[in-house]
Amino acid sequence: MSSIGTGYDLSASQFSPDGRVFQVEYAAKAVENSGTVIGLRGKDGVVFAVEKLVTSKLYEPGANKRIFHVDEHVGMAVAGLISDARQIVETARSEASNYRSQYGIPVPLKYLNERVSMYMHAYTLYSAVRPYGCSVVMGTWTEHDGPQMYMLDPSGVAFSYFGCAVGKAKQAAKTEIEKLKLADLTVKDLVKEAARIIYLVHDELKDKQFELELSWVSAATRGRHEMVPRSVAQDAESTARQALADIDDSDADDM
Amino acid sequence: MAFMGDIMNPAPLWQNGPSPGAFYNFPGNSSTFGPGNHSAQEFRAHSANPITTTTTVIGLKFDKGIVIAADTLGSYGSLARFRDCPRVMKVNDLILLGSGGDYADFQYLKDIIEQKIIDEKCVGDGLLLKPRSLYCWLTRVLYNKRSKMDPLWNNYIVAGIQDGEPFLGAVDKLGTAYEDAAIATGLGAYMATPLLREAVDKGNLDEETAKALVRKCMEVLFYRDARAFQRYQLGVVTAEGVVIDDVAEIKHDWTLAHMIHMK
Amino acid sequence: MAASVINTYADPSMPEWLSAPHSTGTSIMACEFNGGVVIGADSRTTTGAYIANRVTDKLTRITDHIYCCRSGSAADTQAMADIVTYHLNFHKMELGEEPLVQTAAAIFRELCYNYRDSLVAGILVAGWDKKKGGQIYSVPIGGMVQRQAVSIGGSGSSYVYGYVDANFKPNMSKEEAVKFVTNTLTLAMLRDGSSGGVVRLGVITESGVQRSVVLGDQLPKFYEG
Amino acid sequence: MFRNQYDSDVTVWSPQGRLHQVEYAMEAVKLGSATVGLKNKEFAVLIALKRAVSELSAYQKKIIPIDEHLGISISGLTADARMLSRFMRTECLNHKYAHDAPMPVGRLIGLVGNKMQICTQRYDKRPLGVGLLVAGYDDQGPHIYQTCPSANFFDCRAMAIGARSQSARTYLEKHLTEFADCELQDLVAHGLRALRDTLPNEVDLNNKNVSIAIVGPKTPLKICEEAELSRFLALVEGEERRGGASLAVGDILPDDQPPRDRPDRPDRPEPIPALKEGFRLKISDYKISM
Repeated sequence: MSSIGTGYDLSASQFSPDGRVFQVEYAAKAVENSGTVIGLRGKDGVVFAVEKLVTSKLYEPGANKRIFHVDEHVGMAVAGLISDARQIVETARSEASNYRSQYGIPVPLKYLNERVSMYMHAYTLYSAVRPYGCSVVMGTWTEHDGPQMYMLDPSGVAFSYFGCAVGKAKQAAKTEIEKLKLADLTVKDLVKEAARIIYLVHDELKDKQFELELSWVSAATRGRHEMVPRSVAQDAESTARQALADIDDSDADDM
Repeated sequence: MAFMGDIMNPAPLWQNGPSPGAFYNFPGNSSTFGPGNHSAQEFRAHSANPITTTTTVIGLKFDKGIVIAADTLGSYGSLARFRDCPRVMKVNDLILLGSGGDYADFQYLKDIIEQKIIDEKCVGDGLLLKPRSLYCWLTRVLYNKRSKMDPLWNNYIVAGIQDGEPFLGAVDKLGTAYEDAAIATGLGAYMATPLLREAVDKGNLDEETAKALVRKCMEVLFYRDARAFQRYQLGVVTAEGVVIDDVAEIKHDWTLAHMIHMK
Repeated sequence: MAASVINTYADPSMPEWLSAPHSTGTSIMACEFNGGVVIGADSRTTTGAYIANRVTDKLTRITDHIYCCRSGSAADTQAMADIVTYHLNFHKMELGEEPLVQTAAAIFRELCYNYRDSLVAGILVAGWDKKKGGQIYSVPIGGMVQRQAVSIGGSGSSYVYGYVDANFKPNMSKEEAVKFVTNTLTLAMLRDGSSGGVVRLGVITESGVQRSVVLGDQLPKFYEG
Repeated sequence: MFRNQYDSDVTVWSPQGRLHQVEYAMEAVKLGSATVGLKNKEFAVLIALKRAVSELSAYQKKIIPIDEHLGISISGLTADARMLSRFMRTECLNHKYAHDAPMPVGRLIGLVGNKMQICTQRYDKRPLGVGLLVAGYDDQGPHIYQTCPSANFFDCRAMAIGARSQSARTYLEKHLTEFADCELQDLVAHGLRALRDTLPNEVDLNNKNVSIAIVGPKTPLKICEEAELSRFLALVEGEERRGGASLAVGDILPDDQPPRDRPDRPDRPEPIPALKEGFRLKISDYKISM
């Protein structure tokens, strides 16, 4: 980044001479420092997995979550500054709630995504505020439209995905996701894959402790976004650990 | 028309204190605290009467829970217009809510309560709204609305399990609230309450007896309330959760007619 | 001005029928059948006893697949239909697909409920969408909403509840439904002085709407003794 | 003037994706004296070390009662804490007015977090320079929460914040498994030991410079007064102390902040809590902290 220090990168309301808005790019950096978040959209639903880095033993295990419910049928996994992300969650919740009260039906994800992206984008336009330091992934499943998933950037840009990853190890995670035949997999399979990927991309040297958070929304949950039940999650985690151990073994053999 | 501003903005409860309902962001409140700046133009003649109405709702406490019942008729004056107006509502695993009176107002409040429950599920801390909390909240909402001369034209019965114990309370359109072991609104207050109280006073009501008694009351009301209907909902809340039965039909008995000698 | 409104309600010497809510001079109906819905209405608009328009169209387009049958004040219901149309067009743009009938009904309900003390409007929202097929929602004065398989409204409806209850069958064919609606409206128009003229019809299916009219002299004949 | 060009406003992201103003606000928490919070299966306890600004002043209050079921202990800018406590009190009262039940602790903290976030994102505001430990009791049992100026908050089993609180955290981590099942007395004793570890060798806890708050089932928040304080203090009196305060002040990082070096501040003295009777520091030593 050659423009660092030239003074064109101090405000979201200022372009650099080569046409970039650096403040937005810097905000995206904050996201890249966070634990990895992946979203997988399969045949019958969407699965979220989060590598929640635990910075102190004193925290209550399982608390301080990074996966949120936005409405009964919509889940949101977040990467980046958690306090910023909570505002996005709040915004999404009130959008979903307003839609329900106005139209009497659950908000379509497409519409919700549009509204939340607009909100995030608004924070990239003015010098008086800073862009949000978080990316969020939203997912749902409905009888009519099947599974859907969107990922939103600090820039306010959002795309629909089959599989997406964001955070520290997004590159490695993406490579793994690309190997999956997502359209053929059910959420039951996806939970295992998601757990495996998170365990695989976790950097034990840099970040010691982490908790795996898993949630899904699918035909089997009747379109409700839920945390993956403990037994299923534990199953997926032990499979993931086993897979990791196998890789280590084979590495050792190669030597 | 200065006096109308006063109607819209009730006077503070004490000097420089809050006005009724200023504490909390209740539905139908403007979000601002204290006296607002409503102009006279904003004033509307508020609901002078209910339109599509429903009649009695009954609630009865038994040893381990509460049973409540209400028929499904929405009357338009004396016209039996809508025959499928369910008004016994599951709020969550702890609460059943029954409503009588204006059906549009009930639908309005039902949407808000449902959103309240969704909000709570979204928080995801596993805490459930308790019946006493809903009862209190309803009292505030109804009292607030009536203070703005725009009452919700309903009677509500809140039934539920509060910290393991059965809870039964009623709130009317003015925000008057009371708890009792047996509650019936509308014409039922005159005809069902005595039957229910009699059973309550005897004590030791179990679920089956309570249900049978409530069914009996629905039958009596069907005979004697001109706005009653033969199809009704019956719901039970216990520590095990909330069950609302499929719409049941009253079996009427007209053999009494033979007692009258026809000339 | 507002004071007079209050006094209407406060004055105990006023006869009740003056201040009572009323749907003025209309017979409207909507009925589900196996491929969609049939909607129908009479065509009379009255000012007191005078017929201001004898060929009114009370079936109003909201979107290509959603119509409403209007009863009550013409000004109120026209304004509401325009507002809902605006809303749904906007919503369609945002959503990129056809709005649901339920959505239309929810907006009508919202208007009806929030302004229940100033609007005189009883509306049937009927249409077809790909989620639930043909649907009818009744939004009467007071602002409630109820889905119904068959629904009637307006002052004429009071005379034909019995006919509807006796003759409605679920899953009728289109022809049966059209005949049923025409008969019902004819009967209502015969007994309600504020309804009359022609029967205007609309058949809404997946392929859109098909409008037709049965002229006053071609209506089915019933006992007129 | 500035340490770098990206640390002037809270609305400016650094090229590394950091918010320096927020990080500096986090430093303010370390200027306050230490406070410890911990819980067993039934009770949540706050223990705070109080300072007196001068010989003529009273000891600064560290624990603020919010509601019958909830209290906070503060470290950092007291005035900012007062603003937050007022907000929390209002929310608790409103909740009680509308729902006839005490505000669930976690939900209150959620509101506080969202309120604090607003001022980390606007040019015309600054982050609140205060950290809170919240002890509360609700239907789900006792809670200890920690809130930060970054608007982040954590549900904790035990926690310590404030000057030299790392030593206390070390103690808490070491004994973490014992807390859940121990008696209330022992819990308080653990808290006192943790707090004592933040003190320099020549200073000890006494019933003037310690505050204890307890909340639990059928136990409305109680802030212990002198007699009871002395009883608790007696629990740990005369024990051998673990090598005094370590000088490490490194605070825990929120997990969404990149690792960074501890900002060195040779120009700023470590704030030292009020000392034993008859020995106080000069006011000038305190000009930066509260």
